[in-house]
Amino acid sequence: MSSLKKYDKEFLTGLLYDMLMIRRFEEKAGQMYGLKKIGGFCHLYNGQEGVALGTIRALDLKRDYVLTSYRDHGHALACGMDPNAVMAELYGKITGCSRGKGGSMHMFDAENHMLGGNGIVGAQIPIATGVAFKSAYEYKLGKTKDMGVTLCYFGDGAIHQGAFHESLNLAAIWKIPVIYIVENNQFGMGTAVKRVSAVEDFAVKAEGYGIEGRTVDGMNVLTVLEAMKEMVEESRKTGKAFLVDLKTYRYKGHSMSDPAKYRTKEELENYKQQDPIVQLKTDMIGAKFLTEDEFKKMDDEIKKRVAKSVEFAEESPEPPLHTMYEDIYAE
Amino acid sequence: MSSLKKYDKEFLTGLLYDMLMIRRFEEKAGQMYGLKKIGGFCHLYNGQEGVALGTIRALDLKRDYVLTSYRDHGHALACGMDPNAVMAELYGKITGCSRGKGGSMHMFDAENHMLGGNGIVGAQIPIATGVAFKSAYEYKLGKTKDMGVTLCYFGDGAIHQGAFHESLNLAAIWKIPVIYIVENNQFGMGTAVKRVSAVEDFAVKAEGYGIEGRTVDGMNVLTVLEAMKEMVEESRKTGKAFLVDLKTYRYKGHSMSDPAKYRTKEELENYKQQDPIVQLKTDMIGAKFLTEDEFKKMDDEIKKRVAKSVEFAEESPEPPLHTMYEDIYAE
Amino acid sequence: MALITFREALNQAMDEEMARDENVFLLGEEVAEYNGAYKVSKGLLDKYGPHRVIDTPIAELGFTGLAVGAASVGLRPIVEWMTFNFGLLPLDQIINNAAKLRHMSGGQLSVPMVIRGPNGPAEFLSSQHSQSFASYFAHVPGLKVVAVSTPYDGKGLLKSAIRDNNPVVFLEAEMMYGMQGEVPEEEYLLPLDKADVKREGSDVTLITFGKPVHMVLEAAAKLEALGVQAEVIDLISLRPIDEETLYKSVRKTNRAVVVDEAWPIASVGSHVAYLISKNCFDDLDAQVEFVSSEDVPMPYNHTLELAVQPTVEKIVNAAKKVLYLD
Amino acid sequence: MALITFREALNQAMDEEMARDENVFLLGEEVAEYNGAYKVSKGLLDKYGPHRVIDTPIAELGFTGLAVGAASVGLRPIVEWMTFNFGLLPLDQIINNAAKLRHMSGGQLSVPMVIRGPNGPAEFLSSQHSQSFASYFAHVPGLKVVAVSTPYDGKGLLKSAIRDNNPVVFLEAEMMYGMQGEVPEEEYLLPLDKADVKREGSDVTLITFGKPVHMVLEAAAKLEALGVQAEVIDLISLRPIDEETLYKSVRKTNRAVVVDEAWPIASVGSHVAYLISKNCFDDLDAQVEFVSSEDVPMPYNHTLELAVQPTVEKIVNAAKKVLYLD
Ligand SMILES: Cc1ncc(C[n+]2csc(CCOP(=O)(O)OP(=O)(O)O)c2C)c(N)n1
Ligand SMILES: Cc1ncc(C[n+]2csc(CCOP(=O)(O)OP(=O)(O)O)c2C)c(N)n1
Ligand SMILES: [Mg+2]
Ligand SMILES: [Mg+2]
Repeated sequence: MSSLKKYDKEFLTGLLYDMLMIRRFEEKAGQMYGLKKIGGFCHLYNGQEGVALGTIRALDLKRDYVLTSYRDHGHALACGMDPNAVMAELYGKITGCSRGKGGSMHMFDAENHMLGGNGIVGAQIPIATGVAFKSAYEYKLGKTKDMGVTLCYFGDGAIHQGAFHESLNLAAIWKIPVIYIVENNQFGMGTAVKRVSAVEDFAVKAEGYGIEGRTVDGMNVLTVLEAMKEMVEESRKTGKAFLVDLKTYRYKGHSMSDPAKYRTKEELENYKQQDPIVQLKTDMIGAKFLTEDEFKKMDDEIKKRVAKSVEFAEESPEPPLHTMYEDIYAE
Repeated sequence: MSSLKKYDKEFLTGLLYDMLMIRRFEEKAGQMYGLKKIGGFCHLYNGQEGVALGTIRALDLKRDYVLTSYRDHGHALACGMDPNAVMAELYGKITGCSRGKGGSMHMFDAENHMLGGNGIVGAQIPIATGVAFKSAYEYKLGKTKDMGVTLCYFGDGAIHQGAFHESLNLAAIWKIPVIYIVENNQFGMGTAVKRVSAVEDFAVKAEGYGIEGRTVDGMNVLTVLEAMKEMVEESRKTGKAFLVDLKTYRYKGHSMSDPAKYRTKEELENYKQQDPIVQLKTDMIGAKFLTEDEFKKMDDEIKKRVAKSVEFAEESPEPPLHTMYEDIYAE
Repeated sequence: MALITFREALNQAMDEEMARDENVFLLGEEVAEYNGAYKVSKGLLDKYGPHRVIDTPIAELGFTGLAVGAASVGLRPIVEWMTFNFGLLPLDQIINNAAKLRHMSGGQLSVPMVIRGPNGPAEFLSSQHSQSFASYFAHVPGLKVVAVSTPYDGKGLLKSAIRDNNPVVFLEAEMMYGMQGEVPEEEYLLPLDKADVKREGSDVTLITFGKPVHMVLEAAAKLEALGVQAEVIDLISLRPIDEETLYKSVRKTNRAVVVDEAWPIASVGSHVAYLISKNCFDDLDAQVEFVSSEDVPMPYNHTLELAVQPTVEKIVNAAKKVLYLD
Repeated sequence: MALITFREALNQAMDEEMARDENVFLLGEEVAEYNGAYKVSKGLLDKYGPHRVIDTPIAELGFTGLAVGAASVGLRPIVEWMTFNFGLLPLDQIINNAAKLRHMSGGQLSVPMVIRGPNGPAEFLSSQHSQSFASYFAHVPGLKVVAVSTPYDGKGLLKSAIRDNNPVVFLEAEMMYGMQGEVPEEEYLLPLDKADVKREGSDVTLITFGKPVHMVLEAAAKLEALGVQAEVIDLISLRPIDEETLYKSVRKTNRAVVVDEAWPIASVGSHVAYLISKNCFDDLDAQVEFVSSEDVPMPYNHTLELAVQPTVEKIVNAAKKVLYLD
C-alpha cells in the first residue's frame, strides 16, 4: 500500500467519489435491468473500479485516449461522462450518448476522448493501437513535442485473440504510445483464466514483443495510479508501449444473465475484503482525510445523482423512427 | 558441426541425395517457369533444403504429419512424393498430385502425410494444430500409446499473424504434439525480418505461451536433424509443443517475379558459403563416406530423374473441362 | 412424438451422434462447463467428458482452424460459434480452407465438420451483435449451408450435417432456442439439400428461411383471413438451393414474395428473388417482392430494432402488392 | 490527356491526395521499400517518407484495425490489401468496426479511410488467390463500395474515396494494372455513387463492374456485328447502387444481361438482376440473364480457370437469349 501523504485531500476525495459513483451507478443499472428498463447484454463493473480510476486519473484527457470492451460503464464515468447520458443510453433513449443506437456495450464520448465500448472481444486492441498511432504520427511529423497516450483495456479472455498479437507487434516496431491493460478479473464469462492459458502472469508475454510488461494489484487504486503515471510519462516521451496485467475481480456475473455458478462464495468474499472503495475509504479515514459521516454524506449525494440519471432516462423520449436511417454515413 | 560417425553411410547418402533432388528440382522448375510452362506464383526452396530434410527425416510418416506454406516443393519431395506428380502439378496437368487444381502452392500427398501447401500466410498454423489435435485426441481416448507428431512450417513473416498466437496457446493448454517451425529465411517477400519484428530471435516468444523455444542453425542438416529428433521424441510422449526458430536463407527471390533487390550480393554469397548441400557433401568426403566422383554420379542421376519428371509433365494430358466440377464435395 | 424445445432438439442430435461415433466432438466457447452460452450443449460434458466436449479460449480463428485440420484427418468436429457475429474472425478458415482443402488437394482430403450457432438479429444488442451473415456462406462453393426453423428440422438436419463428409454451416437463431415443437422418439435424418413446404396454398408463394419462417406463417394466417391461400416455403438449404421446389410452387401460384432478415444487397433473399424472376418469367403475374431488413446497422433501441426487421405487416403488404390487392 | 496505365493513375491519385493533405497516409504489405507488390505505390516512399508510406508486417487484422482507429481520430489512412483474398482475415475490422463506429457512437465518430487492392480472379493462382469478394462489402451498410475499370475512373474515384469521410472499399484488379487509358492532366474528381454508361445502345442493356467491363465491351462489339446495339453500364458503385441509371437504360432497351465475375449465389450481380427484374417488371421483354463465374473454386490449370469465368462468348449468348436470337 502506498502512502496517502503525498496526495491532497481533495484529489483523494474525488477519487473515492468517482469509484463510488461507478459502484452505485452499476447497482442501479442492475436494478433497472431487473425491471426490464434495460435490455440485452449488460456487463457490470462492480469490483473493478480501482482499475478504471487508477488508470484514467493518470491521463490528460485533452490528448490521451481511452478504449475498452463492452464492460464500459466504469470507464465512461471515469472519463467524465455525464451519468445521465450513460443511463439514457442504457434505456435506449435519444438522449443517450449514442442516441439509443449503442446500448450498454457502446458508450462513447468523443469530446472526453472515451472512444468506446466495443462488443467484439479484442477488436478494440488494433483500434486503440490506431488511435495511439495518430499521436505518434503527429509527433513524427513534428507537429507535437510529445505524444498523447492511449489506454487500451481488455479482459483476460481477450488476450488469446489474434488481434492482441498483431497489435502489440505493431506498437513495438512503430513506437506507438499505447498501454495495453489486461483487466484480469480471473474469468472470461464462465471460464477461469487458468483453463485457457498456460501462463499465469500475462506480463510474461510482453518480452515476446520486445516491450515491457508489468503486473499490478488492481484492487488498490493508488497502487494502480502510481504505476500508471510512470508508464504514461514514459510512453508520452518515447512512444514505448507497455503490457500491464492488472489483477482484479468482478463481483457480479459476466452479464446480467449469468448466475456465476463457476466460482465459490469464498473466492468472491475474499476479493470483497480487498474492495478498492473500502480500501481507499479505510486508508483515508486512517489518515484523517475522511470521517464515516462524510463518507455517508458522499454516498447519499452519489445515490441522489444516480437516481437523477434514472429520472432523466425515464423522462427522455424514444428515438423517432426516422433516426434509424441516421448516424450511418458522415457527410 | 555434429560428428558424422554415428550415422551410417547409406543414411547420409540418402540425405544428400534428397537435398540435391530438391535443389535440382527447383532449378528445373525455375527454368520451366521461364519457358512459361509453369504459371502464377512459384516460390522456390533453394537454400532451405537442410530444413525440410533435417526435420522430416526425424519423423515417422506413417503417423506423423507435415503442413507448410506455399513454399512447399521441398517438403513435398522430402515427404517422399513422386517428382513426376509435383512437376505435373506445376504444369497444371491431370496427373499432378492435385489434378492440376492446386499448382505450386498446393502440393498434397495424403498418403505420405504431406497435407499441403497453403497460400494464405499463417493459415496452416491452426490447421496443423488441428491435425496434431487428432493425434492427441486418439491418445486421450486411449486408442494409442503415444502420439503422432505434426510439423508445422511457416515463415518469419507469418509469425506476426494472429493465427500463430491463437494456435500456440491452444497447443499449450491442450498438450497437442505439434512442433512449430519458423523457417527463418530472413525475409517475408521484400521485408527484412528486423523491419517487422522488435525481437530478433523468435524462440523468445515461446515463453509467453508456456512452451519451449529453441533456436537452431538451419543450414546444417545434421544439426537440424539432431535437434528435431529430441523434440519429436518428447512431443510424441508428452504432447509438448515446441517453437523452433530455424535460421536459414533463400537464394532466389520470394517468387519467380521478384528480382530480390532488397538484399546485397555479399549477404547472399555469405549464406551460400554455408550451403546445406555443400556442407554435408564436404563433411562426407572428409569422413570418407563419399568421393567427388560418386557425388557427380549422384548429381547426374538426380538430374536425369528431374528431367524425367519434366517429360512426364509435358506428356501428361490437360484436365478435361468437366473436372472443374469435381473435387469440391465429398460423397 | 415429444414436445421439446429447439435447444433440446439440437442437444439430442449432438448427443446421439456423439454416442454413435467416437470421432464426433464439440468445441467452442463455454460449451462444456457452462453448458453452452445458450445451453444447447447442456449435459454433454458430463456424458462425454472434457476430451470430447471442449471449452476453448476466445480465439475463434484458432479453434475453427484447428477443427478444419482435425476434420481433414478424419475427426468430425462440431464447432459452436457463440454467435455468427464472431464468425468474421475465423472466416478465412472456413472460406479459404474448409471450403477449399478438398479442391486444392485434387480430392485427396475431405473436411467433415459442422459450424453451428445463432445467426441473425437478436434483441437489444446493437449493431455488432445482431446481424445475419447467411449470404457470406451461401456464396461459397465447397460449403453446404442450412438454416433451420423448427425443433423437428433442427434435430434431423443437425444429425445429417454431422454425418456429412463436407463442411456444413448450420444457422440457428438465439430467439428460437426456447421454441417448442414435436419431435419423434425414434431416430430420423433429414436431407440437407431440400426445401420444405411448410404450408400449402395456391395464391401466392412466400419463401424464407430460418427464424422468419414463423413470421411468414403468421403472415399467411393473416392472408387467409383476407381469403388468400399462401404457400410457405422454408428454403432450409441455402447452398445448394432447391430450385425445383421453388419453381414448382411459383408455377402454381404465379406470385412470389421472398423474406430474408438480412440486409438486402447481395443477400440470399434477393438471389432467390432473382432465380424466380428469371426461371418463372413466363409464369409470374407480378414482380417478385422482397422483404428484407432495412439497409442499416441494427440500433439498440427496441422500437427501432423491430422496425428495422421484417414484420408480419410488411410481409402481408408485400403479398398484397403481388396480388394487386392494395 | 495523357495515356497512362492503371497503376499510374492510382499512383497519381494517392500522390496528389497525399500532397494535398498531410493526414493521408498509405500502409500495407510491401507498399514502401518494394514500391508495392503490383508497383501501385511506386515512388511514394521516396516522396513522403517512411512515416507516411508504411510497410507493415503480414498482419492484416492488426494493421487494418489500426487504420480504423487512426481514421476515427482524424487521420485518413489508405490501406492496401495485397489482394482481397487476404481481406477475410481483417474482415471483422471492416464489417464490425469501420462500418459501425459511427452508428454505435450515435454519430460522434467518423471513419474516413480507403481499403484498396486487387479483387477477383487473377491467373494461375488456384482457389485461395482468385476470388471476388465484392458482395461481402456491398452487403454491409456503413461502407461505400466502388469497383473501377479504367485508369480515368480509377484516378477520379480514388481521389474522391480518399476525401470521403466514410470507409470506402475500393476494388481494383491485378489483371488491369498494366492497362492503359487517357487521363486528363488537370485535377478531377468523380462521384462515388454513380454508374457510368460506357457505351450507348438501344437493343439490350449489359451491366457489369470492374474488370469484366472490358469483356462486356468486347461482347458489345461482337453484338454490333450481329446488328445489335448494346448499351453497356459500368455499375462502379456497388453500394449504394445507382438504380436510376440502370432502370432508365432497361426501360429503353427492355432487355438486360448482368455480368459478374464472382460466384453466383448472393452476389452483387444477382442482386442487380433482381432489382431490374422487379423494378422494370412491366418493361422487360425477356427474363434478365446473369453471367457469373461457375459455382466452383478456381482451378490452377489455365484452360479450366478461363472456362470457369465469364467469357465474351457466354455474354454474347446471354444477350442473344434475351433478344430471342438463339
Ligand atoms: C470475438 C468474440 N467472441 C466471443 C464473444 C462473446 N463474449 C463476450 S464477453 C466474453 C468473455 C470475455 O472475457 P474477458 O476478456 O475476460 O473480459 P471480461 O468480460 O471478464 O471483462 C465472451 C466470450 C464476443 N463478444 N466476441
Ligand atoms: C494472409 C496473407 N497475406 C499476404 C499474403 C502475400 N504473401 C505471400 S508470401 C508473403 C511473405 C511471407 O513471408 P514468410 O512468412 O517469411 O515466408 P517465406 O516466403 O519467406 O517462406 C506474403 C506477404 C498471403 N499469401 N497471405
Ligand atoms: Mg475477464
Ligand atoms: Mg521468410
